[in-house]
Amino acid sequence: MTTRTTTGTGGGSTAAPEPAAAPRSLETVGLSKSFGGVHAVDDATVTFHHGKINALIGPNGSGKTTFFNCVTGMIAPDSGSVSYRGRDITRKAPHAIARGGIGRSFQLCRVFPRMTVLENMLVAVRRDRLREMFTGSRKPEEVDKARALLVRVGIDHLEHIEAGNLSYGQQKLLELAGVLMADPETIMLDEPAGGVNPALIGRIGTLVRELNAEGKTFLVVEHNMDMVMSLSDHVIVFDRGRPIAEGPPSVVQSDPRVLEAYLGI
Amino acid sequence: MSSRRKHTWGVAAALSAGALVLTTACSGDSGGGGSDDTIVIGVSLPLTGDFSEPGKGVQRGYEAWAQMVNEDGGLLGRQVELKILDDQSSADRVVQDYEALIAKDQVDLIFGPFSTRLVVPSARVAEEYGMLFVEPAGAAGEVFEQGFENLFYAAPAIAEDHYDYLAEYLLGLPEDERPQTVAVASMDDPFAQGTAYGLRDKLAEGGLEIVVDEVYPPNTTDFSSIAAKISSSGADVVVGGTQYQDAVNLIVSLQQLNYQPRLAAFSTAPTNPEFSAAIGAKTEGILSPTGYTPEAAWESNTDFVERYTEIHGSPPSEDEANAFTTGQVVAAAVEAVGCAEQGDCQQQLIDWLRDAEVDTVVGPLSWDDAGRPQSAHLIQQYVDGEIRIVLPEDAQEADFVFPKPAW
Amino acid sequence: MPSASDTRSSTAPDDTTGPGGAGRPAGAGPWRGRLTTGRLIRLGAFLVCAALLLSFPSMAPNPYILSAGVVVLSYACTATAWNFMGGFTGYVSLGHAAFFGLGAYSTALLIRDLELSPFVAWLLGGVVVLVVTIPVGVAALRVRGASFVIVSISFVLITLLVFQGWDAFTGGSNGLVVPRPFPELLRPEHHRVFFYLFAALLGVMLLAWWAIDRSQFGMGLKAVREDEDKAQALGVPTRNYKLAAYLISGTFTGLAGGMYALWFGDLDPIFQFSIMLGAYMVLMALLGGVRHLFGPLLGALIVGSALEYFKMEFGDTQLHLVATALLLALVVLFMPDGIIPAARDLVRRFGPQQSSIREMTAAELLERNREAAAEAAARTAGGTAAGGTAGDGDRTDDGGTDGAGAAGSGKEEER
Amino acid sequence: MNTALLFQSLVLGVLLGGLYALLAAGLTLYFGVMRVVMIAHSAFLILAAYIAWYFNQQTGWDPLFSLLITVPLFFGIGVGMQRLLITRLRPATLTMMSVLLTFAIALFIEGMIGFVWSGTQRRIQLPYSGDSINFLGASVAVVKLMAFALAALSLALLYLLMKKSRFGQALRATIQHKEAAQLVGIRTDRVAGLGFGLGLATAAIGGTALSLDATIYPSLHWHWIGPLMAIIVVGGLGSIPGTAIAAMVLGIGQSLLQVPLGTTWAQTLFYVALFATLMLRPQGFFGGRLAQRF
Repeated sequence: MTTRTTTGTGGGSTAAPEPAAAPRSLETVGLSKSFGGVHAVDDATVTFHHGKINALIGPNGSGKTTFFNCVTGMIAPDSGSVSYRGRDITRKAPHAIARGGIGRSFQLCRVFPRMTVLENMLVAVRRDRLREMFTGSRKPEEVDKARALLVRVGIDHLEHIEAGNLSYGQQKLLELAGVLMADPETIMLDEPAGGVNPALIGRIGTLVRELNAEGKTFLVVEHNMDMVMSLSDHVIVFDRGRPIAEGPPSVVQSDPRVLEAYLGI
Repeated sequence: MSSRRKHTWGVAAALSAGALVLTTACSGDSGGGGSDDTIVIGVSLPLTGDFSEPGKGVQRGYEAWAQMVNEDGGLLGRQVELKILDDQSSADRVVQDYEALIAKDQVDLIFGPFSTRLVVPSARVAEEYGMLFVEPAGAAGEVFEQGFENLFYAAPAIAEDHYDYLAEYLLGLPEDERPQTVAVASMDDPFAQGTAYGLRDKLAEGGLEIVVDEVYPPNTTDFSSIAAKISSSGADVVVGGTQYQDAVNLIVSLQQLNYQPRLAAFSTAPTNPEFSAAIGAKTEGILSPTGYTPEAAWESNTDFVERYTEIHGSPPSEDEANAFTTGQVVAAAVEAVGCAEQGDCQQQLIDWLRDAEVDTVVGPLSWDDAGRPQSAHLIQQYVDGEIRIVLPEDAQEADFVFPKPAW
Repeated sequence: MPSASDTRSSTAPDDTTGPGGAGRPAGAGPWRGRLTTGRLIRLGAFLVCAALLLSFPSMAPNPYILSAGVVVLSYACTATAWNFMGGFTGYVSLGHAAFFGLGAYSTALLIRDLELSPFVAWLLGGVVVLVVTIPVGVAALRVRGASFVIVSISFVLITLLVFQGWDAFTGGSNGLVVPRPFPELLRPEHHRVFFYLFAALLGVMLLAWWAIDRSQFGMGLKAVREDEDKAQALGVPTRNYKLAAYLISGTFTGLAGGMYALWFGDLDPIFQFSIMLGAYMVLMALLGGVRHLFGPLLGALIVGSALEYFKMEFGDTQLHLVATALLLALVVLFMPDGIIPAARDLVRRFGPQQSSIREMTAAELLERNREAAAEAAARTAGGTAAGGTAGDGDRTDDGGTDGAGAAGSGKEEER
Repeated sequence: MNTALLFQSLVLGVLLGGLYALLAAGLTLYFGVMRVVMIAHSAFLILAAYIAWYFNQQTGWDPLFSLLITVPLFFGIGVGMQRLLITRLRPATLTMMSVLLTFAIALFIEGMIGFVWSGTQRRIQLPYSGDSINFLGASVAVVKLMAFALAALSLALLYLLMKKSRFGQALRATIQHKEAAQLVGIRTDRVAGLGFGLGLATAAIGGTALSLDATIYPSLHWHWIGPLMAIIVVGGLGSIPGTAIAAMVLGIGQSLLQVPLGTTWAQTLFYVALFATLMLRPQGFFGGRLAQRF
């Protein structure tokens, strides 16, 4: 494991809860995944900071999304382990990981296109008791909560539209709201700024910052360097399936290895 | 209430009501089959699907019968008319067909369908409507164990008894000439198995050893493994419970392995006119049971063969003859009882047939209580390239060739 | 945007899975039990349909029509049962005939070998199917999509082989005779009784479908249909949900098969475990509309009548296969959502209370979403975050959206 | 069971496995390029066999010459089918809907064969039908040997095409990662069309090979599709070498099992293998990453 430069406390976010005991967040040890000889993720050991906005950057094809998918259980890693808050979650089913408090978005925004915006939100409602599962899908308090979240991201007026009919930007917002519906502690966003206009990027950035201030840990894969530098507390740089540098944005920005990885292609 | 939801229901309601009406209308319009002085006879046959080929033979037989009856002045002085539906070789359909014929079209009489698999379900419909059910194809023993009281099989013997003369002959041979081992391969079909297992069981009882006993599904096309097994057993006798194409395939596969049995018997296939060409003319000595031969001297048969040949250009085969026999049996009952309609008349027809002996193109037929015919099948053999009756000796057209020449 | 009352209040029953009505005015609380014209029409339509259905036996001019009605109802049962899996999760099973056959054979064998009374055997037959479905479902749902279809077809083929091969137990090609549950009844009476039995079974299934449709479980299943990865990421235990749906679907199909066995009386492997039967189930459900409660029933009515018609018209040729094939291909290519949405759109187009017709076709929308996704640079991909711009206005009507394709190119992600 | 019979069965199994391998290769090719389970594959197989039979019937020439007609014809149909039908389906539901579409095509072909040539079982009668040669004590039918040679030859050609040609490279790239292939400038839609054509061409060859030694009838294709589908899952969806190995193993297995178990039960081998594969190794025994998600 590379030594960490844990100086990120003074980062961009406003009032993160005091990390006195610095609870552990998501960690991977020696995570590897290869596809037919190509090492997409290669012995990646990464620790994310609790209560912070962590950013994962790297050139195209550096394995960020595969890493993401291994962590969230979408892909079973070949070797290595993933733990969350000290508990091993390697090879756990995606829904179990989600229920464990990790929400995620997808690279090319994914919503349920033929369900309404409100229904998209309600999918994330969690019912464990059999009787509850088979009774009506919408309790007033859940609907209210969904509406409140839609108001927060600014698409509440669209709640009865089928999500497939929303604009791409609106879908991005809906996806974020849907993730929030399950009250995750940690939110993983895969390219939240990808394919959206600057105004919306700003809005998403603001939302992330607000949520972080409320105590949510973020893990953001992003290409938009402006966004990464302005938003994140801690940056991890990926190249060829493994982290090559990490630290606060300002430090990482000037790291020669990072420059090499990005410009040396 | 959103408008879309209301529409969903409205549309669903309208469409389903429409479809209901459609169902009723399109199946209700063809009711009533013919005028009062015509006797309408309902039949369901597999004109398409797996059994369609023999099904068409049965159809030709029925049609020939109707044509001849009408030419001769009809039945009870009334013309007969056949109403034939296609059951697509499916049990669901055959039942639906007879239900439609009896309940909707109110036919006066019914004839049986083709294939043992379809006979049992359709006989039940007929029984529950109290109809006489004479059928040309349900030969397997199981058909007669269902307790039907309206069923009569219009052929000389049930499948299990087809090889009786052959079994008798083989077991009657002196010990040192008698074959010792038997290989059996049969299609998984009640009729085919009935014939083969009838012979198998009789030979086994007589002390012969069954060295191969194979069953293959009706869709089998590759017989090389079965042939390999038979060939490797070196059995003296090979018995095939076959229909048509499977026998051809099996024989070709056996020939490919250069297996030479002393005796080879296959059901049904060898009587097919194309059989000889299909296996490359290597037919010499192959045996087959038959319930019918165009050469038979029964009174009605000469007439049948002559007129049938006139219509179709070739003499009838067994399927046609069995269908024709069905017509003859029903006609005999109708003429004797003097009625042909649904209701009490049917029971009278059944009662009359129970004790009757009817002269047909396959000889005089009579039945036991379950409808089993009480005669026996003949054994044919390819002798000098022609298929000839060889057993029993009193009906013999040629001498039985044993052991069989190489193929 | 048009405002209308809300159908999605917690007490209002949700009968269709289609998207709900227009947005409700902000702040409006859930209203309960108010009778509106819409509701009355709906209730009326339902009652008329039910009355038509139940009076069919007395309207049928002869027992044949009645028996045809029983056949159509049994089709409706199987198609509705199929739809528990196919409709909710989008997993197309071509092998449900196997459950039908298993249900039929278990019922018959329980009567024959354990001498149970027919309807006890029927229920136990359902249990047998349930038990068999578990391992099959586990295997079939190990992987997604294609393998599921392959397993489903294979399952019919293997059950056919087993039931043919194991003739000592199943009767093999000799068939199996199921004793009549009501031996004293005449045939027309027998049909009548079974018409109502099938109708009752169908009623139970529709009720179950309706209940699941509006439950959280149903929501999860529909999410699986839309985007399985996404559903998992939101915490839906997709595997268990799919398995549960598969079990329900298989068991209901088995019960329909058992009922059929009691009615029909003769079983033969090649007819019970027939791939065509499974194909008819899919065709019927798809034709009527898999996302709708009454879709499969409607499909069964149409396909059942059509089969009769094909038989009459092309009785002595194989053209009924061709006709079935063409119908299936047309539905798949041009009407994958079935008749109900298609007809509804038509009604709305010419009906009085349409609001606006969505101008974009699904393809355009898809294309647009693709573009938006592909180009990394920020561009005017649609409305701004705050919404309410002109760009949103033209897409805010509440309907006609069934044609919308998969927005976003979801599954193309992945490294 | 004696050794001679065992050896004979082994030889028969190899001959059968060769035909399975060719046909399953086609099936896995469609899946690779389009994620389509092509149920109609075996219906085309039977269609090709019928054309071979009809050709022989009409001209009296050897049915092998019918390949000159069927191969280009089927290739064209395959390309057309992919371009005109499969691409019309929504990407999100492509896998499921394509199954139904190809199922419909299979029914259509079955119905048309029955309509045109009736349901009668057909078999080509060749002068060398009953001939066999002796191979280490096992007799091998000449027709079977020819069918095997045809299959092996075509499979070898397919392999060379995939490995050596530029088109093959593009095809493999498309199978492995469509999006990446697009990025490096491969026109994956065209490649997919040609892949489909190639797949159907295997059906044409397989059908002709089949017609040499088997009876054909319209509904025969159901008999073939089950084993073929099981083979491609066992071999790993999308992997052609995996498919070929699985085909050979299962073909030999079926042939050997027929000796103790009989024809009906031996057929269940394919499905047992299928279920076992899904339980033990869902991605197939020789498959790559493709299979994991389908």
